[in-house]
Amino acid sequence: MSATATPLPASRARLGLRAGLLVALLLLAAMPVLNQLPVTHPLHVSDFLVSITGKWICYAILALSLDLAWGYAGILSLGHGAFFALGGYAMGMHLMRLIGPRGVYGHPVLPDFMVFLGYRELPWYWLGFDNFAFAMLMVVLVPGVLALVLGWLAFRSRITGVYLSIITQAMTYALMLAFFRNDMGFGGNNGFTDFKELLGQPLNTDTARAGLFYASLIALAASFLLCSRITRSKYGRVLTAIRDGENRVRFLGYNTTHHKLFAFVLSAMLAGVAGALYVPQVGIINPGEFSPANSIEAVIWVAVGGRGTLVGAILGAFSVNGLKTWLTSAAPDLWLFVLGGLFVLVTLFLPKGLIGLLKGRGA
Amino acid sequence: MKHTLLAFLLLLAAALPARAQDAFVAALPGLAGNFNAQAEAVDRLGALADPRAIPVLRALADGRLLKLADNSLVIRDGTATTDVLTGAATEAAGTEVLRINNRVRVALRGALGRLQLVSPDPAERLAAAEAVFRSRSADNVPLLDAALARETVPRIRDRMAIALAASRLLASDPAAKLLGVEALGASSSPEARSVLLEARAANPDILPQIEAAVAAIDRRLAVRRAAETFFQGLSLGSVLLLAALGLAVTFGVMGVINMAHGEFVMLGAYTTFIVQEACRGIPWLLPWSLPLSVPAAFLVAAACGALMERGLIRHLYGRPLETLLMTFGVGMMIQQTVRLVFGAQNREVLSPPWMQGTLMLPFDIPVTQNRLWILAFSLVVLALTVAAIRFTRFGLEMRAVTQKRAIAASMGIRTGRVDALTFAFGSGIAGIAGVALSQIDNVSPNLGTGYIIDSFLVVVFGGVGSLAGTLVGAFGLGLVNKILEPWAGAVLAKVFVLIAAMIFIQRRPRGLFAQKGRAAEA
Amino acid sequence: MSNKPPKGGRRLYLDGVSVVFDGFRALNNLSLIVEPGELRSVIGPNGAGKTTMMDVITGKTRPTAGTINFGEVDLTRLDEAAIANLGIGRKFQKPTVFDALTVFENMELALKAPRGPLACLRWALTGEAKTRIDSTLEETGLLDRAQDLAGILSHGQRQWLEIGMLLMQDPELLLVDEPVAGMTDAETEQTASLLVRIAGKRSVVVVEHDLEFVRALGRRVTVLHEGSVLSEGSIDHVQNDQRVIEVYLGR
Amino acid sequence: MNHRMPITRRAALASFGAAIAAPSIRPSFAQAAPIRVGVLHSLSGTMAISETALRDTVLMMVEAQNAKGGILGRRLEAVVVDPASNWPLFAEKARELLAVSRVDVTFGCWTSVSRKSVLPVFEELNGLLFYPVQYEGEEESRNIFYTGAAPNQQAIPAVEYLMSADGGSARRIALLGTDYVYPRTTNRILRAFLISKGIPESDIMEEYTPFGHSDWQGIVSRVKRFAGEGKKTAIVSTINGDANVPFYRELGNQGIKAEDIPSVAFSVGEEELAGIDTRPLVGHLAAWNYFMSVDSPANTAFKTMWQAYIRNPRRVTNDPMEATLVGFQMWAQAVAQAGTTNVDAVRTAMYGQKVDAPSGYTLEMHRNHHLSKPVMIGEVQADGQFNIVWRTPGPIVAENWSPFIPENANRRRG
Repeated sequence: MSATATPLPASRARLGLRAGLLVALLLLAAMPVLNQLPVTHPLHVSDFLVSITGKWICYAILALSLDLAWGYAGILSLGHGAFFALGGYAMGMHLMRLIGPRGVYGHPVLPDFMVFLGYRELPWYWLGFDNFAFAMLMVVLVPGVLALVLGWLAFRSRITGVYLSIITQAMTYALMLAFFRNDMGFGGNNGFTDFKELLGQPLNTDTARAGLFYASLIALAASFLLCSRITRSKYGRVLTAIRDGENRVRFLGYNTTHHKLFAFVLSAMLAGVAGALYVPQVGIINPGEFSPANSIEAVIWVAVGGRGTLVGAILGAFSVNGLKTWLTSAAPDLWLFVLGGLFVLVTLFLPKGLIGLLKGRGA
Repeated sequence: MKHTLLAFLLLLAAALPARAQDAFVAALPGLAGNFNAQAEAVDRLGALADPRAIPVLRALADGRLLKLADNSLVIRDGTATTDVLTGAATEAAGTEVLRINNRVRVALRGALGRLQLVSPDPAERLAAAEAVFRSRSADNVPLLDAALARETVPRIRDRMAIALAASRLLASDPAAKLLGVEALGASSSPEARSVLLEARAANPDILPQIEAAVAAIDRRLAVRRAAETFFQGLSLGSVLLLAALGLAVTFGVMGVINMAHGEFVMLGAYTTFIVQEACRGIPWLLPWSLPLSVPAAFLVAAACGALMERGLIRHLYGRPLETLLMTFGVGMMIQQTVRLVFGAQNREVLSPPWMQGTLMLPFDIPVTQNRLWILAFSLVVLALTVAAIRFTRFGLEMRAVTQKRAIAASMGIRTGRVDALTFAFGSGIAGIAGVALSQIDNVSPNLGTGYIIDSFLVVVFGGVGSLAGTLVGAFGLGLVNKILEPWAGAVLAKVFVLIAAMIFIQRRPRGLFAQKGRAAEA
Repeated sequence: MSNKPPKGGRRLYLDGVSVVFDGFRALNNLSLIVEPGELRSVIGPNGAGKTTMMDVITGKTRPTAGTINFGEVDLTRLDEAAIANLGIGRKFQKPTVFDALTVFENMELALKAPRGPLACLRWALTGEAKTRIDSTLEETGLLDRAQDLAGILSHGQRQWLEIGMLLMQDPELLLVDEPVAGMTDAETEQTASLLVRIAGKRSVVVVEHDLEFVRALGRRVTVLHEGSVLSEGSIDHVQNDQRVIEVYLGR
Repeated sequence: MNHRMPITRRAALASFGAAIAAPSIRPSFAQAAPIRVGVLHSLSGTMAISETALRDTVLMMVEAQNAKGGILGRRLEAVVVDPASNWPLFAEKARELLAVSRVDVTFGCWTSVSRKSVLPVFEELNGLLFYPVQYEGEEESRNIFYTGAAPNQQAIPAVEYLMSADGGSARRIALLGTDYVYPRTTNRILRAFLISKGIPESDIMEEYTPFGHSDWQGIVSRVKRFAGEGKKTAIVSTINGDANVPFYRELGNQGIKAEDIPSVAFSVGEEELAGIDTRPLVGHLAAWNYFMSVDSPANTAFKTMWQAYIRNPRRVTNDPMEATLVGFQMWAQAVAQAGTTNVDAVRTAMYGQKVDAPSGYTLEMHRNHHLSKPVMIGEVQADGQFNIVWRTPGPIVAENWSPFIPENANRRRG
């Protein structure tokens, strides 16, 4: 990068982590292939594991985006789930439009929920979503614009720390209530389900699943490279400086509002991409995604993995969600204790998260 | 009381011709028939003016009228049963409770109303006037005329007059009708308005008079409606205030973000439930279980708060965001514990009689008793909180520690103890809020979740560290919400309030009652 | 108003500036002129308004009343970043450097260069910039610590780093708040000579408690008291001013 | 909180077995692998309040069936997961049940959205889901059997009752609901129905609130005002679970008596009433296909078995629990008849399956995957139970595609 690339004390550990990450990526990439092996084969990977891993990859992208905002720029957003959900809704709208006349009521344009709620025509904000490129643009644009407006208002007024967190939480809460309304034209509580196809490919085939899996994996790798490029540039150092002493950075002549806004908007857009990839894989998007608890959970992934390190964010997303999937089946009555206890223990004893633990061992 | 009633009944009975007494006997079997027959029988009994009908009809209304195997009817009173006709004690074996439906209930109300219009008990007469008004019929005119002439209590006279006017509207005499319209138009009750509107179709000839009367009532009702909305806003505000007050202490004064705050509220509500169950064994104590719950809930929540502060939060001072995440985890655990111990179902917390029903304020403004109590309660809790902070040694130490910890410590204040007490105090207030919320919301493990975001918003909106700000913030948000609700709907009103609060905070980041100066910037 | 600024330099001009916090007047009708290239010391007892004066000049605090101009530019309309980019640098009383970054990175951050997010993202360290940073590190005696995290520096080193960062901004006017607090005598001497060297090319305002240090600077001194100017002139002049002796020196 | 029962669980289970069906065979469970029964109900989050009882019902039925010797000589094994009231998690857990746990049948879901979320999974992996809650209809998946009511089995008869002389001859209707698809669709159907009965649009009020709404002051006073326009008014409530307690409290406190403005609810059962003091609410109505107060031998057995299983003599039963029980019994019969747990074979065997339900009627599964069900109207009693004041003479066949939604005419078949 530059002549001053910092040889940190724990750099060997960091190198080890990078290598580990690469191996993990390759292993992940192999999953859909191993899925094609016969069920009896010892290396066979089940459909369930592939599909759930695809979901976790999307969570990992969300965690990365949150880490960029929180871990590096110090913006603790408790509303990142909202950007994720908005990206998901944009994708969902595209998928709904693609159903076309294959809906239950055979209406050429209107999605089923509009038909039985008595809509006569498509609301204006649904126009254009039948076009893939337009929908993908909206996936990043809508979260980006929301982040721009909210961030501009907040950063300009120098709302930081806890106050900012509460405002972002109120934002996602307000959006949740709004999207629950059936009159909004987004299907209310039921949201969107029963998607048929994407890019001409039926969604319930192995090919489509593998395609989405690889798309998510590529998006994760790209996000990682992007974030890593950002955090290692001088801009990344400005963000770190803002996190640790925003006032001081201002006196150095940096307009911190612009810097934070840039990071926040970028982060929101990444979250939107994660949401867009998530929706076709889980097959549903509904206002529950806006619930404040979801956003807090995402923050917790980052905290558990280790904020301020990109690998940590990814690690956190995979480990917490893996634990949750396992526990909701293995100990349905007790999983909240385990998960809640984990958050308590991590914040108390592992302020640098799992990654801190690994690094500590490596150094 | 009992004696006068008895004497009065005997007097009434003696005055009746024998024919009516036979009619009483003849009407009885209908009560055991189907709902149709029941309603008819009730109507007939109500028209008889036979005092023996009163206990029978009351028993039917309360589900205490039983049918024996031989089709004779008996009334159950506690454990004793008496025969309707003979008044003799009977065996209750092989009996079947006579069930009624709404249609019979409507008939019963009318019949009992007619029978009780001349009761010696003013409360009964008032209820009767109300009932007769609701089951209006032209036949009631002479009855009401007579009752009105005897009546001396002004409030009952007013109700009887309206009932009379409403009944006159059904009479065939046009002059009487106009009299009725005029009297109804002079009242300010929505029921009178409803009666007038209903009469429009049947009386095209006096339509202008009816319309004028309705318009007159409408003018008076508009004021009342505004007052009602205002009260509803205050009431919502008082709920927000209660929920936010504890947070104003833990977050506002100490700067601790406690996401488990809602769970402390929930623990308060469950404490109320436990106290109530404990009081069930002692009947005279049961109505007082709610006031008893207040200190209990405070102690339970405060103990949990102190435990959490000493065990967990104090290790994270100066790291508010970590505190936020940790307390979220604690909240999850508290919620699941309660769910496993008490079950996921709602728990029933009874309202004491003095918190039920509606109270009429001057100008006929109806306010529900429970909400009025909660409003008053929230202000008392606020006053006590202010007093505790301003006027007690503990409050002094608390302010000292939060402002200049090191200096306070050097003056011999045990800051750790003060921290624990302050947090316990804030949590205790949350517990008290739970007692109040048990009266209007579900007592379920999820109780607290619904209030946490609103509470934070109220505290930030009002200005962190300012109890006056919390007060104004809570009532302000409550009022705006209720004013918006009629035209925006409940959901959008809430969304608008959230957005408005967010924008407001961005304009004035320190809230309504900002703490100014260099201290605030530290 | 006869003193014309020398070419290229701008004059700092405060007139009738007041700042009121909750009824407390931190600055009370303060007027002050710092000529281009001048080295000015500002002294005064605690609460005299020294730091608040710095705050209003750098945009941290908005004045309740009064004018603050830097050359032709009205500073009261600008925010901190814009004022800094105008060429007014500030060193804080408590050294605030970025602990999570290395000494070199701290300097790089302060180096005069485009400040926008995209510019920072595209930024690549050129030889020229590196030379400038290295020479300033040399000047501040931090060259051998360039790759260490700023968080592990000693107090004195942090002060020097902060001064170094100030120099990297290449400001026209330096506001230096208690630069020698916690320094050894030798360091204090070094600092004084550094500031004297800087002045002339740039204007410097030094806020200080340490009268010996002020004497070592040996230039014009302004005494603040209760938010306004009590006395102004040479160090000997103010030290003999009866009012100054009463409120400050006499105690 | 548990109250010990004088009757032991085993005794109650045995008596239930005797009352309901076949003679008890001593379970031997040879080497055959167990039949796996998935339970997909939220045990945490907002829906836990309603769904935990259904989990317990399924577990009870599994235990009872095993006490009777299982099915086809195979033991039943319940696989319980917690989808935590989180809809994407429902889909994930459904996939896990089908693909990893390889369950033969699943009992689960409460909200429509959870069913919509798992539906594609069940269709893709050809699973079998029994859905036990009344819903808005407009659905018919070959992989789901709907054992709750369709709108014509609950909403329309209830409104007809309100408009009858016995129900108070209502001519003005306030439709109050939680803002989601079930109330929206049901109210759309009801609106069309009311208009077909000659009620003008101006006499219908429709208002929606968010989930868990707790401040009903404004809406209840608006209903009062709406009722004050000179016509007999009734409330039709599609308010969802949690919001009902504050709603009824407000109704009681504002003095709205059933004699003045009766209300009929479609989502309020014995479980919901357990959290409310019902004395001020006597006379308000609910429409269901089963009430705990039904007097039938099957119901007595059901109640005894349930209260013994849950070890609480005061625990109530409700309609979705009965629907779960009926679904379970039908599935058990269908498996026995098909001689296999193969989904396609069981599906075919399900059609025409009959069960003597606790509601006192014989219910039949039709080819539209819905049950024929009786409709009952119950009045709230002071003890939290319902007094049945009206019921259909026999079970009604479900119209899951409502004739009151005109778009259903264009529906694609199959």
